[in-house]
Amino acid sequence: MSLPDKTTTIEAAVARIPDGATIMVGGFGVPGTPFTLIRELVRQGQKDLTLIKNDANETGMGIDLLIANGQVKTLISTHIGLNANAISALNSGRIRVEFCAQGILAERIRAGGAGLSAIVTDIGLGTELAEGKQVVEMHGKRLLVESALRADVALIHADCADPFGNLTYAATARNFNPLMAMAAPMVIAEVETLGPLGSLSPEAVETPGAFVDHVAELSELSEDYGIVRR
Amino acid sequence: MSLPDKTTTIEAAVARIPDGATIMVGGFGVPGTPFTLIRELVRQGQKDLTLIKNDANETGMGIDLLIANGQVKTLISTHIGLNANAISALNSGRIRVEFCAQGILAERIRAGGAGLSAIVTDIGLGTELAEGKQVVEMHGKRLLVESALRADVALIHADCADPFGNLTYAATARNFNPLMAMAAPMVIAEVETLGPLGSLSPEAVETPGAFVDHVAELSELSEDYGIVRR
Amino acid sequence: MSDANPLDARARMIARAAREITAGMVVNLGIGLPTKVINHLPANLPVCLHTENGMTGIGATLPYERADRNLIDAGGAYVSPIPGSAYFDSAVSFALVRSGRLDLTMLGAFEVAQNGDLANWKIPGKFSPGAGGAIELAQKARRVVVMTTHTDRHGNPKLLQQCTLPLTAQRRVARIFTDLAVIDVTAHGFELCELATGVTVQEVTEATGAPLIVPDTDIPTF
Amino acid sequence: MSDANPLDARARMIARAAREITAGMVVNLGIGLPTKVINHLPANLPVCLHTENGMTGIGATLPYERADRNLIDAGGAYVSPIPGSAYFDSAVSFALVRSGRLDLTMLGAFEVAQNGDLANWKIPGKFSPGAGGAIELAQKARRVVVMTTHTDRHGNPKLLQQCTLPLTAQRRVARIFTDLAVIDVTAHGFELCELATGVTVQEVTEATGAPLIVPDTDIPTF
Repeated sequence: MSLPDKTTTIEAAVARIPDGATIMVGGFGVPGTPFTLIRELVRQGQKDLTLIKNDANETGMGIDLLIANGQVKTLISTHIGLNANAISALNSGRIRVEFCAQGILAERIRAGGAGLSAIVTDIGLGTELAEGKQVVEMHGKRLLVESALRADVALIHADCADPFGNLTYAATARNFNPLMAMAAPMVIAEVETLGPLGSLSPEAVETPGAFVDHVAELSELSEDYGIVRR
Repeated sequence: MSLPDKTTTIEAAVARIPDGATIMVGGFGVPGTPFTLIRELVRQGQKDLTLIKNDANETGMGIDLLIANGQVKTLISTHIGLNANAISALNSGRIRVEFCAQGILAERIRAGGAGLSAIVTDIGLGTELAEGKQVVEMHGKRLLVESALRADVALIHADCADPFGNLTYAATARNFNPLMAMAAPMVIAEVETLGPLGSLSPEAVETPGAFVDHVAELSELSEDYGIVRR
Repeated sequence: MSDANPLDARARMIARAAREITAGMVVNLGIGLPTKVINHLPANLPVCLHTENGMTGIGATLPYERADRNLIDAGGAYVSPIPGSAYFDSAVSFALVRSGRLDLTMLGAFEVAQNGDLANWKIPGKFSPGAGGAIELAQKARRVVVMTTHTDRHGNPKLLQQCTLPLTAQRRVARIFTDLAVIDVTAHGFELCELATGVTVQEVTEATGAPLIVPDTDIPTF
Repeated sequence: MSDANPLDARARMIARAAREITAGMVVNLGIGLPTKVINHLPANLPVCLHTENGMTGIGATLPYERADRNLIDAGGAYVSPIPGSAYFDSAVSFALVRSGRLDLTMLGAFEVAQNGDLANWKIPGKFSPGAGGAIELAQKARRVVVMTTHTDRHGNPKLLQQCTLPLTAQRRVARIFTDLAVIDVTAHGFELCELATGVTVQEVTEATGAPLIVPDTDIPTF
């Protein structure tokens, strides 16, 4: 036996994404954001997208380009405070934003990836984030039912990969990537280094390739990936 | 800054476990089972224990020794078919066994470790495992609420560790260990190799030491850990 | 043919079931007979075998002398990695099963009903060791097939109008491989697809505890 | 003293807050002022700093020239590992927070109420960027302390009888470090514990928007 080869190009992978898709995008700030996949999505111009991402990147970077290009209808996020463009798009009604507590967003995505329907939690009780949410009673306590999140597509940035799609992540570039890489039926990973099967130790794999559909090696790292001078 | 040192001995760690404790025990078959911690628990003789473990090991090994010694009141497990002693203890009423679907046991433990109250799933609907369980309706479908599991103590077997309790696991000895290592306020890890701080790459850590309370290096690996001749 | 060598019949069943596995699939082979399918897969078939205790990319089963004490499959057999294998915890392992990443599972059975119900984990009063991962595999793999002898050791049919034992999953079995035949579960019940070499339609019909749809066309053999 | 150097007052507040962190703790320092506490921790204090984007064992903050592009804290600062650091995903990171493994979080505040309610994430109509991880940190850390200037830039008190802004968490703040004082949240409301050097009880009372319990004993200074 051998394992299937899932390597492709950035262009071909992104061309599989239809208008109206719900897309999970990895990353927390710069680390782990799949900037090249995002730039290709801007170039191809898919419309009416729903994005699920921890943050809105910063002005002129990452998913801000999709928002500025009018491709985003809805954003599900935890914090967009570093992107003034996104805040003004929200305030002017050009995009709709659903906010979620950060760890609960992570768990909702993970639940989607784990084939669960929902999680039950006390997080947000007593705050406005609890408003309108389904409630369940357990052991005499009222708790919130937070539905699992899945997407049509997940865009992942990984450090190393093999052709089957086994992935590893560098440092804090891990963040939401391994969670999102389980939570969509089409998982596309851009990777900094693609090695042959066997180049990753089975213990080192952070996302098993069985969850991944398309692997595209980056030919270069654009400035987007660099260190931000603050 | 430096990280706290949590190293101790097998004896001292197990001495912290009281009678009546609920104890999660890692392992799936032989790999990952903390045989040395279990043998010390047999020696010290804590009583009225509730064990949570994927399986009941095999006759004469692992938690079978605790069952045979009359220390176990209840076992929460997925499959005890390889241990005839455990089945006869169940049939004669000497222990009570709660069965759970394997992946749902994993998720219930993980939910406990993640500070969630429950998960919601369709697994088990239409089978007798659904009987008596709390039901919640979502999107017109009736689903099962599976409560999170936590224990008083988790007994973990790891391959490598550092003094802070960062852990790695070998091959399929991972199984339930990283999940249980999050799901108790007292996590005790027996480890095959204890290295200094910095001996594990931060990316390689599978259980962050912040979840672990006590780390005991094994002076030798008993026969329990060896290859079973079938 | 009642006088056919039962070992040959079993080997044919396993070889035929192996052809159910095609390029690109992620597959979980249940404990027992289904695991034997591994030995019948073409050497270069690109396929990913999964085991629920936490591994994708299962390689050859190893004898005692060459085994790794930390590397088993869910049935306890010592297995080996291949280039591209990955290890993960039990939560990730079943995430893969429940989230639709398992293309195929091949399971054993005590009983299969003509509506696709499966019973394979409990015989009340006799065998109640717990379901392990069977319920999730049967309920969530994209395609569930069963490999089993057509009748039990007493000659009683295992393919039935209704299951009598506690269910593993409802309406999930798509196809059954037996020592006598390949049978599909259709909206109208069991349908004969293929016959084992030397077995007649009548023999299969008599060994099946539910109506068997027999197509008018030639029935392939395996 | 109203004419005290505000930079000195801020430095004293940070240095005092740093003493809240004791050996063995796992600590999350909120974005902004709380992060500055790092520089005041004794070099050999055994303590584990956590950041919600997926790291334990945070070391020194690094300048542009020495930064690793993949290694930031939740506030976007480039940080470094120490021996024993670990990286993990966002689900594990908040599992640590919610399951009781975070001994202490030190957060900023817009408002703190005398019952321990905290508001620090939203000013309706002005500032609504989303709560990030604040709600879980405030709701689940074993001990929640706040570091903030005693009054806002207009001189209005931030310690109040009731919060007016949307809450981050109810009844979770145990202690407040300000440029004027250390104040505990007790069952009876705010209680003065320590005074900044040169600040009088009356100044603190006047800058606090709720009754302040002042013990009869000597008030230590910092």
